[in-house]
Amino acid sequence: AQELLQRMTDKCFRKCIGKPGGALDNSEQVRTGGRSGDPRVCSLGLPLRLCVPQKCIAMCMDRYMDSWNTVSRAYNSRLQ
Amino acid sequence: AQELLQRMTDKCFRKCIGKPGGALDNSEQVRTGGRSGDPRVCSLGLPLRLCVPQKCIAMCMDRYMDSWNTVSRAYNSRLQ
Amino acid sequence: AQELLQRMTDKCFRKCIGKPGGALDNSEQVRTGGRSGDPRVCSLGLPLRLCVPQKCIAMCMDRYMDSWNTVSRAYNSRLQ
Amino acid sequence: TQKQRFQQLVHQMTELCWEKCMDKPGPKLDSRAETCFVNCVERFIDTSQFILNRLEQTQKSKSAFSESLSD
Amino acid sequence: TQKQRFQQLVHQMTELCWEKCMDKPGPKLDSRAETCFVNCVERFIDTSQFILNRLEQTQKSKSAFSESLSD
Amino acid sequence: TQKQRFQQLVHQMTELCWEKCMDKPGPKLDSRAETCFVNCVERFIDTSQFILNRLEQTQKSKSAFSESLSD
Repeated sequence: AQELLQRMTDKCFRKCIGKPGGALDNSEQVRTGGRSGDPRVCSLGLPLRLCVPQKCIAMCMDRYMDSWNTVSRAYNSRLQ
Repeated sequence: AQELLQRMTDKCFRKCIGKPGGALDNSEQVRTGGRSGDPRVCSLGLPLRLCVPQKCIAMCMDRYMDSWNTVSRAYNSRLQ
Repeated sequence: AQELLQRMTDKCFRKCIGKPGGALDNSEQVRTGGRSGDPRVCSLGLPLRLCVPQKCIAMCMDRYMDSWNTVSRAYNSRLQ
Repeated sequence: TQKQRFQQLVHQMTELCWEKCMDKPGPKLDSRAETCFVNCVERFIDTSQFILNRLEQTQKSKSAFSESLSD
Repeated sequence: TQKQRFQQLVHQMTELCWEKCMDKPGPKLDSRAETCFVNCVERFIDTSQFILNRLEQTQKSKSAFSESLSD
Repeated sequence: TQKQRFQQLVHQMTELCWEKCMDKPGPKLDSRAETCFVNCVERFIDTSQFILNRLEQTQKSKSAFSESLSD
Protein backbone atom coordinates (compact mmCIF):
# COMPACT_ATOMS: atom_id res chain seq x y z
CA ALA A 1 0.00 0.00 0.00
CA GLN A 2 2.82 2.38 0.90
CA GLU A 3 4.48 1.92 -2.45
CA LEU A 4 1.23 2.36 -4.36
CA LEU A 5 0.53 5.55 -2.45
CA GLN A 6 3.99 6.94 -3.19
CA ARG A 7 3.76 6.16 -6.88
CA MET A 8 0.25 7.59 -7.17
CA THR A 9 1.22 10.80 -5.36
CA ASP A 10 4.25 11.22 -7.59
CA LYS A 11 2.28 10.60 -10.82
CA CYS A 12 -0.69 12.80 -9.91
CA PHE A 13 1.51 15.61 -8.64
CA ARG A 14 3.32 15.55 -11.99
CA LYS A 15 0.07 15.47 -13.98
CA CYS A 16 -1.89 18.06 -12.01
CA ILE A 17 0.56 20.54 -10.48
CA GLY A 18 2.58 23.03 -12.51
CA LYS A 19 4.41 22.39 -15.71
CA PRO A 20 7.31 20.00 -16.17
CA GLY A 21 10.58 21.89 -16.20
CA GLY A 22 9.01 25.26 -15.51
CA ALA A 23 7.84 27.26 -12.53
CA LEU A 24 4.47 26.73 -10.94
CA ASP A 25 2.06 29.07 -12.71
CA ASN A 26 0.06 31.88 -11.13
CA SER A 27 -3.07 29.89 -10.42
CA GLU A 28 -0.96 27.65 -8.21
CA GLN A 29 0.72 30.32 -6.16
CA VAL A 30 -2.34 31.14 -4.06
CA ARG A 31 -0.83 29.47 -1.03
CA THR A 32 1.57 31.77 0.77
CA GLY A 33 2.92 32.45 4.21
CA GLY A 34 3.68 28.82 4.89
CA ARG A 35 7.25 29.34 5.97
CA SER A 36 6.67 31.98 8.62
CA GLY A 37 4.17 29.92 10.54
CA ASP A 38 1.37 32.39 9.81
CA PRO A 39 -2.06 30.99 9.20
CA ARG A 40 -2.16 30.20 5.52
CA VAL A 41 -4.57 31.88 3.16
CA CYS A 42 -6.20 30.07 0.30
CA SER A 43 -7.65 32.42 -2.27
CA LEU A 44 -10.92 30.54 -2.44
CA GLY A 45 -11.46 30.39 1.31
CA LEU A 46 -11.30 26.63 1.35
CA PRO A 47 -9.67 24.48 4.04
CA LEU A 48 -5.97 23.93 3.53
CA ARG A 49 -6.02 20.54 1.89
CA LEU A 50 -8.57 21.73 -0.68
CA CYS A 51 -6.24 24.32 -2.20
CA VAL A 52 -4.96 21.77 -4.73
CA PRO A 53 -6.72 21.16 -8.07
CA GLN A 54 -9.08 18.63 -6.54
CA LYS A 55 -10.88 17.54 -9.67
CA CYS A 56 -7.66 16.79 -11.53
CA ILE A 57 -6.16 14.85 -8.62
CA ALA A 58 -9.35 12.90 -7.97
CA MET A 59 -9.61 11.85 -11.63
CA CYS A 60 -5.92 11.00 -11.70
CA MET A 61 -6.30 8.80 -8.60
CA ASP A 62 -9.28 6.98 -10.07
CA ARG A 63 -7.52 6.41 -13.38
CA TYR A 64 -4.39 5.20 -11.58
CA MET A 65 -6.49 2.69 -9.65
CA ASP A 66 -8.26 1.62 -12.85
CA SER A 67 -4.87 1.17 -14.49
CA TRP A 68 -3.56 -0.85 -11.58
CA ASN A 69 -6.61 -3.10 -11.71
CA THR A 70 -6.42 -3.49 -15.50
CA VAL A 71 -2.73 -4.37 -15.39
CA SER A 72 -3.33 -6.77 -12.52
CA ARG A 73 -6.13 -8.59 -14.36
CA ALA A 74 -4.17 -8.74 -17.64
CA TYR A 75 -1.13 -10.17 -15.87
CA ASN A 76 -3.26 -12.65 -13.95
CA SER A 77 -4.98 -13.96 -17.05
CA ARG A 78 -1.61 -14.31 -18.74
CA LEU A 79 -0.28 -16.39 -15.87
CA GLN A 80 -3.04 -18.98 -16.33
CA ALA B 1 21.89 -10.74 -12.67
CA GLN B 2 18.33 -9.97 -11.62
CA GLU B 3 18.99 -6.24 -11.65
CA LEU B 4 20.70 -6.36 -15.03
CA LEU B 5 17.76 -8.28 -16.45
CA GLN B 6 15.26 -5.78 -15.09
CA ARG B 7 17.17 -2.80 -16.43
CA MET B 8 17.67 -4.39 -19.83
CA THR B 9 13.99 -5.34 -20.12
CA ASP B 10 12.94 -1.82 -19.18
CA LYS B 11 15.35 -0.17 -21.62
CA CYS B 12 14.58 -2.47 -24.56
CA PHE B 13 10.84 -2.30 -23.98
CA ARG B 14 11.11 1.48 -24.14
CA LYS B 15 13.28 1.41 -27.26
CA CYS B 16 11.38 -1.23 -29.23
CA ILE B 17 7.73 -1.17 -28.18
CA GLY B 18 5.36 1.68 -28.99
CA LYS B 19 6.04 5.34 -28.70
CA PRO B 20 6.91 7.19 -25.52
CA GLY B 21 3.88 9.03 -24.22
CA GLY B 22 1.55 7.69 -26.91
CA ALA B 23 -0.58 4.63 -27.50
CA LEU B 24 0.88 1.47 -28.95
CA ASP B 25 0.53 1.73 -32.73
CA ASN B 26 -1.38 -0.65 -34.98
CA SER B 27 1.50 -2.90 -35.85
CA GLU B 28 1.80 -3.76 -32.19
CA GLN B 29 -1.80 -4.58 -31.52
CA VAL B 30 -1.73 -7.93 -33.25
CA ARG B 31 -1.95 -9.75 -29.92
CA THR B 32 -5.54 -9.94 -28.72
CA GLY B 33 -7.77 -12.12 -26.62
CA GLY B 34 -5.27 -12.39 -23.82
CA ARG B 35 -7.62 -11.40 -21.08
CA SER B 36 -10.36 -13.93 -21.74
CA GLY B 37 -8.04 -16.90 -21.57
CA ASP B 38 -8.68 -17.75 -25.23
CA PRO B 39 -5.77 -19.07 -27.21
CA ARG B 40 -4.00 -16.00 -28.49
CA VAL B 41 -3.58 -15.29 -32.16
CA CYS B 42 -0.45 -13.73 -33.56
CA SER B 43 -0.96 -12.30 -37.01
CA LEU B 44 2.19 -13.90 -38.34
CA GLY B 45 1.41 -17.37 -37.03
CA LEU B 46 4.48 -17.39 -34.80
CA PRO B 47 4.70 -18.86 -31.29
CA LEU B 48 3.62 -16.49 -28.54
CA ARG B 49 6.92 -15.14 -27.45
CA LEU B 50 7.88 -14.30 -31.02
CA CYS B 51 5.12 -11.71 -31.47
CA VAL B 52 7.43 -8.94 -30.27
CA PRO B 53 9.78 -7.10 -32.65
CA GLN B 54 12.49 -9.70 -32.26
CA LYS B 55 15.17 -8.06 -34.31
CA CYS B 56 14.94 -4.77 -32.42
CA ILE B 57 14.97 -6.46 -29.01
CA ALA B 58 17.85 -8.76 -29.91
CA MET B 59 19.97 -5.84 -31.14
CA CYS B 60 19.04 -3.82 -28.08
CA MET B 61 20.08 -6.69 -25.78
CA ASP B 62 23.41 -7.09 -27.55
CA ARG B 63 24.11 -3.37 -27.43
CA TYR B 64 23.14 -3.22 -23.74
CA MET B 65 25.60 -6.04 -23.00
CA ASP B 66 28.28 -4.31 -25.06
CA SER B 67 27.64 -1.11 -23.12
CA TRP B 68 27.81 -2.90 -19.79
CA ASN B 69 31.12 -4.48 -20.78
CA THR B 70 32.55 -1.19 -22.09
CA VAL B 71 31.57 0.67 -18.93
CA SER B 72 32.93 -2.12 -16.77
CA ARG B 73 36.31 -2.10 -18.58
CA ALA B 74 36.57 1.70 -18.52
CA TYR B 75 35.82 1.80 -14.81
CA ASN B 76 38.27 -1.00 -14.11
CA SER B 77 41.13 0.66 -15.95
CA ARG B 78 40.39 3.89 -14.09
CA LEU B 79 40.63 2.14 -10.75
CA GLN B 80 44.16 1.00 -11.51
CA ALA C 1 24.79 11.54 3.26
CA GLN C 2 25.38 8.72 0.80
CA GLU C 3 21.97 9.16 -0.80
CA LEU C 4 22.35 12.93 -1.03
CA LEU C 5 25.73 12.51 -2.67
CA GLN C 6 24.36 10.05 -5.22
CA ARG C 7 21.41 12.26 -6.12
CA MET C 8 23.59 15.37 -6.38
CA THR C 9 26.14 13.61 -8.59
CA ASP C 10 23.40 12.31 -10.87
CA LYS C 11 21.68 15.70 -11.16
CA CYS C 12 24.86 17.73 -11.71
CA PHE C 13 26.27 15.23 -14.20
CA ARG C 14 23.04 15.56 -16.19
CA LYS C 15 23.08 19.36 -15.99
CA CYS C 16 26.75 19.96 -16.72
CA ILE C 17 28.08 17.12 -18.88
CA GLY C 18 27.09 16.59 -22.51
CA LYS C 19 23.66 16.82 -23.99
CA PRO C 20 20.71 14.67 -23.00
CA GLY C 21 20.18 11.96 -25.58
CA GLY C 22 23.23 12.93 -27.64
CA ALA C 23 26.93 12.25 -27.68
CA LEU C 24 29.35 14.19 -25.52
CA ASP C 25 30.48 17.19 -27.53
CA ASN C 26 34.02 18.03 -28.56
CA SER C 27 34.88 20.19 -25.62
CA GLU C 28 34.25 17.22 -23.40
CA GLN C 29 36.40 14.72 -25.24
CA VAL C 30 39.68 16.19 -24.05
CA ARG C 31 40.30 13.27 -21.72
CA THR C 32 41.84 10.33 -23.55
CA GLY C 33 44.00 7.32 -22.90
CA GLY C 34 42.07 6.32 -19.79
CA ARG C 35 41.43 2.77 -20.85
CA SER C 36 44.98 1.75 -21.57
CA GLY C 37 46.31 2.72 -18.18
CA ASP C 38 48.52 5.41 -19.69
CA PRO C 39 48.90 8.64 -17.79
CA ARG C 40 45.93 10.75 -18.83
CA VAL C 41 46.30 14.05 -20.59
CA CYS C 42 44.04 16.97 -19.91
CA SER C 43 44.20 19.58 -22.64
CA LEU C 44 44.46 22.44 -20.16
CA GLY C 45 47.24 20.89 -18.13
CA LEU C 46 45.08 20.71 -15.02
CA PRO C 47 45.12 17.90 -12.46
CA LEU C 48 42.80 15.03 -13.33
CA ARG C 49 39.84 15.91 -11.25
CA LEU C 50 39.77 19.43 -12.67
CA CYS C 51 39.06 18.33 -16.24
CA VAL C 52 35.32 18.59 -15.66
CA PRO C 53 33.43 21.89 -16.10
CA GLN C 54 34.21 22.97 -12.57
CA LYS C 55 32.24 26.17 -12.50
CA CYS C 56 29.03 24.50 -13.65
CA ILE C 57 29.37 21.61 -11.21
CA ALA C 58 30.25 23.90 -8.30
CA MET C 59 27.21 26.10 -8.95
CA CYS C 60 25.01 23.07 -9.38
CA MET C 61 26.22 21.63 -6.05
CA ASP C 62 25.56 24.92 -4.25
CA ARG C 63 22.09 25.25 -5.77
CA TYR C 64 21.29 21.63 -4.89
CA MET C 65 22.28 22.28 -1.28
CA ASP C 66 20.24 25.50 -1.25
CA SER C 67 17.28 23.57 -2.62
CA TRP C 68 17.68 20.83 -0.03
CA ASN C 69 17.78 23.42 2.74
CA THR C 70 14.79 25.35 1.35
CA VAL C 71 12.72 22.19 1.03
CA SER C 72 13.75 21.07 4.49
CA ARG C 73 12.74 24.39 6.07
CA ALA C 74 9.43 24.55 4.18
CA TYR C 75 8.54 21.02 5.23
CA ASN C 76 9.55 21.71 8.82
CA SER C 77 7.43 24.84 9.10
CA ARG C 78 4.51 22.93 7.62
CA LEU C 79 4.82 20.20 10.24
CA GLN C 80 4.39 22.72 13.06
CA THR D 1 13.07 6.24 12.53
CA GLN D 2 11.32 9.62 12.41
CA LYS D 3 14.45 11.48 11.34
CA GLN D 4 15.12 9.03 8.53
CA ARG D 5 11.56 9.37 7.23
CA PHE D 6 11.87 13.16 7.33
CA GLN D 7 15.12 13.07 5.36
CA GLN D 8 13.78 10.53 2.89
CA LEU D 9 10.83 12.78 2.11
CA VAL D 10 13.11 15.82 1.83
CA HIS D 11 15.22 13.88 -0.69
CA GLN D 12 12.13 12.99 -2.72
CA MET D 13 10.70 16.50 -2.68
CA THR D 14 14.07 18.06 -3.51
CA GLU D 15 14.37 15.79 -6.53
CA LEU D 16 10.83 16.43 -7.76
CA CYS D 17 10.94 20.19 -7.17
CA TRP D 18 14.43 20.44 -8.66
CA GLU D 19 12.92 19.23 -11.94
CA LYS D 20 10.10 21.76 -11.70
CA CYS D 21 11.93 24.81 -10.39
CA MET D 22 15.57 24.64 -11.50
CA ASP D 23 16.22 25.17 -15.16
CA LYS D 24 19.84 26.26 -15.24
CA PRO D 25 21.62 26.52 -11.88
CA GLY D 26 22.93 30.09 -11.55
CA PRO D 27 25.35 31.89 -9.18
CA LYS D 28 22.66 32.04 -6.48
CA LEU D 29 19.19 30.73 -5.69
CA ASP D 30 17.08 33.67 -6.89
CA SER D 31 13.84 34.59 -5.18
CA ARG D 32 11.73 33.27 -8.02
CA ALA D 33 13.28 29.82 -7.68
CA GLU D 34 13.02 29.92 -3.90
CA THR D 35 9.30 30.77 -4.09
CA CYS D 36 8.88 27.94 -6.55
CA PHE D 37 10.53 25.46 -4.16
CA VAL D 38 8.40 26.58 -1.22
CA ASN D 39 5.21 26.39 -3.31
CA CYS D 40 6.28 23.01 -4.65
CA VAL D 41 6.69 21.58 -1.14
CA GLU D 42 3.36 23.02 0.03
CA ARG D 43 1.52 21.67 -2.98
CA PHE D 44 3.17 18.27 -2.66
CA ILE D 45 2.05 17.93 0.95
CA ASP D 46 -1.43 19.22 0.04
CA THR D 47 -1.59 16.61 -2.71
CA SER D 48 -0.46 13.81 -0.40
CA GLN D 49 -3.01 14.74 2.23
CA PHE D 50 -5.82 15.09 -0.29
CA ILE D 51 -5.02 11.63 -1.67
CA LEU D 52 -4.83 10.06 1.78
CA ASN D 53 -8.12 11.62 2.88
CA ARG D 54 -9.91 10.63 -0.29
CA LEU D 55 -8.62 7.06 -0.13
CA GLU D 56 -9.94 6.72 3.40
CA GLN D 57 -13.33 8.07 2.33
CA THR D 58 -13.82 5.95 -0.72
CA GLN D 59 -12.57 2.58 0.50
CA LYS D 60 -13.40 0.79 -2.69
CA SER D 61 -13.36 -2.45 -0.82
CA LYS D 62 -13.98 -5.01 -3.52
CA SER D 63 -11.11 -4.44 -5.92
CA ALA D 64 -7.77 -6.14 -6.20
CA PHE D 65 -6.41 -2.67 -5.67
CA SER D 66 -7.83 -2.27 -2.18
CA GLU D 67 -6.65 -5.76 -1.26
CA SER D 68 -3.18 -4.48 -1.94
CA LEU D 69 -3.92 -1.47 0.23
CA SER D 70 -4.75 -3.68 3.18
CA ASP D 71 -1.41 -5.50 3.21
CA THR E 1 6.97 -14.16 -1.37
CA GLN E 2 4.97 -14.95 -4.52
CA LYS E 3 2.29 -12.35 -3.76
CA GLN E 4 4.89 -9.64 -3.17
CA ARG E 5 6.62 -10.43 -6.46
CA PHE E 6 3.27 -10.31 -8.26
CA GLN E 7 2.48 -6.90 -6.76
CA GLN E 8 5.97 -5.57 -7.42
CA LEU E 9 5.66 -6.45 -11.09
CA VAL E 10 2.16 -4.94 -11.25
CA HIS E 11 3.60 -1.71 -9.79
CA GLN E 12 6.37 -1.66 -12.39
CA MET E 13 4.08 -2.40 -15.32
CA THR E 14 1.48 0.12 -14.15
CA GLU E 15 4.17 2.79 -14.01
CA LEU E 16 5.63 1.95 -17.43
CA CYS E 17 2.25 1.57 -19.16
CA TRP E 18 0.90 4.72 -17.48
CA GLU E 19 3.61 6.64 -19.32
CA LYS E 20 2.70 4.99 -22.60
CA CYS E 21 -1.08 4.91 -22.40
CA MET E 22 -2.27 7.79 -20.21
CA ASP E 23 -1.91 11.23 -21.66
CA LYS E 24 -4.45 13.25 -19.71
CA PRO E 25 -6.52 11.35 -17.11
CA GLY E 26 -10.20 11.82 -18.01
CA PRO E 27 -13.51 11.14 -16.22
CA LYS E 28 -13.26 7.44 -17.02
CA LEU E 29 -10.79 4.90 -18.42
CA ASP E 30 -11.91 4.85 -22.05
CA SER E 31 -11.75 1.68 -24.11
CA ARG E 32 -8.79 2.94 -26.14
CA ALA E 33 -6.71 3.42 -22.99
CA GLU E 34 -7.84 0.08 -21.57
CA THR E 35 -6.79 -1.72 -24.77
CA CYS E 36 -3.47 0.10 -24.59
CA PHE E 37 -2.88 -1.09 -21.01
CA VAL E 38 -3.75 -4.70 -21.85
CA ASN E 39 -1.50 -4.64 -24.92
CA CYS E 40 1.23 -3.00 -22.91
CA VAL E 41 1.19 -5.77 -20.29
CA GLU E 42 1.14 -8.49 -22.92
CA ARG E 43 4.04 -6.96 -24.83
CA PHE E 44 6.02 -6.41 -21.65
CA ILE E 45 5.69 -10.07 -20.67
CA ASP E 46 6.49 -11.14 -24.25
CA THR E 47 9.59 -8.96 -24.14
CA SER E 48 10.70 -10.37 -20.78
CA GLN E 49 10.26 -13.93 -21.96
CA PHE E 50 12.03 -13.31 -25.26
CA ILE E 51 14.98 -11.79 -23.40
CA LEU E 52 15.14 -14.63 -20.88
CA ASN E 53 14.99 -17.29 -23.60
CA ARG E 54 17.61 -15.59 -25.71
CA LEU E 55 19.96 -15.12 -22.77
CA GLU E 56 19.74 -18.83 -21.97
CA GLN E 57 20.47 -19.72 -25.60
CA THR E 58 23.43 -17.44 -26.12
CA GLN E 59 25.30 -17.89 -22.83
CA LYS E 60 28.16 -15.67 -23.83
CA SER E 61 30.27 -17.30 -21.21
CA LYS E 62 33.52 -15.40 -21.44
CA SER E 63 32.51 -11.82 -20.76
CA ALA E 64 32.49 -9.84 -17.56
CA PHE E 65 28.81 -9.48 -18.26
CA SER E 66 28.05 -13.16 -17.96
CA GLU E 67 30.13 -13.39 -14.83
CA SER E 68 27.72 -10.95 -13.32
CA LEU E 69 24.84 -13.13 -14.55
CA SER E 70 26.15 -16.10 -12.64
CA ASP E 71 26.20 -14.42 -9.25
CA THR F 1 30.93 -6.20 -0.51
CA GLN F 2 33.45 -4.61 -2.86
CA LYS F 3 32.28 -6.62 -5.87
CA GLN F 4 28.65 -5.66 -5.28
CA ARG F 5 29.55 -1.97 -5.04
CA PHE F 6 31.53 -2.23 -8.27
CA GLN F 7 28.60 -3.85 -10.07
CA GLN F 8 26.09 -1.41 -8.61
CA LEU F 9 28.10 1.51 -9.94
CA VAL F 10 28.50 -0.19 -13.32
CA HIS F 11 24.71 -0.59 -13.47
CA GLN F 12 24.21 3.09 -12.67
CA MET F 13 26.78 4.32 -15.15
CA THR F 14 25.51 1.98 -17.88
CA GLU F 15 21.99 3.36 -17.38
CA LEU F 16 23.10 7.00 -17.38
CA CYS F 17 25.49 6.64 -20.33
CA TRP F 18 22.97 4.55 -22.29
CA GLU F 19 20.69 7.61 -22.24
CA LYS F 20 23.53 9.86 -23.39
CA CYS F 21 25.24 7.66 -25.94
CA MET F 22 22.72 5.23 -27.42
CA ASP F 23 20.13 6.73 -29.70
CA LYS F 24 18.98 3.76 -31.77
CA PRO F 25 20.69 0.42 -31.06
CA GLY F 26 22.26 -0.79 -34.32
CA PRO F 27 23.79 -4.07 -35.53
CA LYS F 28 27.00 -3.35 -33.64
CA LEU F 29 28.44 -0.91 -31.11
CA ASP F 30 30.14 1.55 -33.46
CA SER F 31 33.35 3.32 -32.47
CA ARG F 32 31.57 6.64 -31.96
CA ALA F 33 29.24 5.10 -29.38
CA GLU F 34 32.10 3.22 -27.70
CA THR F 35 34.12 6.45 -27.37
CA CYS F 36 31.04 8.12 -25.95
CA PHE F 37 30.64 5.39 -23.30
CA VAL F 38 34.31 5.57 -22.28
CA ASN F 39 34.18 9.37 -22.07
CA CYS F 40 30.94 9.17 -20.15
CA VAL F 41 32.46 6.87 -17.52
CA GLU F 42 35.56 9.03 -17.19
CA ARG F 43 33.56 12.22 -16.82
CA PHE F 44 31.19 10.59 -14.32
CA ILE F 45 34.08 9.53 -12.11
CA ASP F 46 35.71 12.95 -12.51
CA THR F 47 32.44 14.58 -11.48
CA SER F 48 32.05 12.31 -8.44
CA GLN F 49 35.58 13.01 -7.30
CA PHE F 50 35.28 16.74 -7.83
CA ILE F 51 32.08 16.79 -5.77
CA LEU F 52 33.59 14.70 -2.99
CA ASN F 53 36.71 16.86 -2.80
CA ARG F 54 34.75 20.09 -2.81
CA LEU F 55 32.37 18.87 -0.12
CA GLU F 56 35.28 18.02 2.12
CA GLN F 57 36.83 21.46 1.54
CA THR F 58 33.74 23.55 2.13
CA GLN F 59 32.25 21.79 5.16
CA LYS F 60 29.44 24.26 5.50
CA SER F 61 29.01 23.16 9.06
CA LYS F 62 26.03 25.19 10.21
CA SER F 63 23.29 24.10 7.79
CA ALA F 64 20.65 21.44 8.13
CA PHE F 65 22.21 20.04 5.00
CA SER F 66 25.56 19.32 6.60
CA GLU F 67 23.87 17.81 9.62
CA SER F 68 22.44 15.24 7.25
CA LEU F 69 25.92 14.70 5.86
CA SER F 70 27.25 13.77 9.25
CA ASP F 71 24.77 10.97 9.90
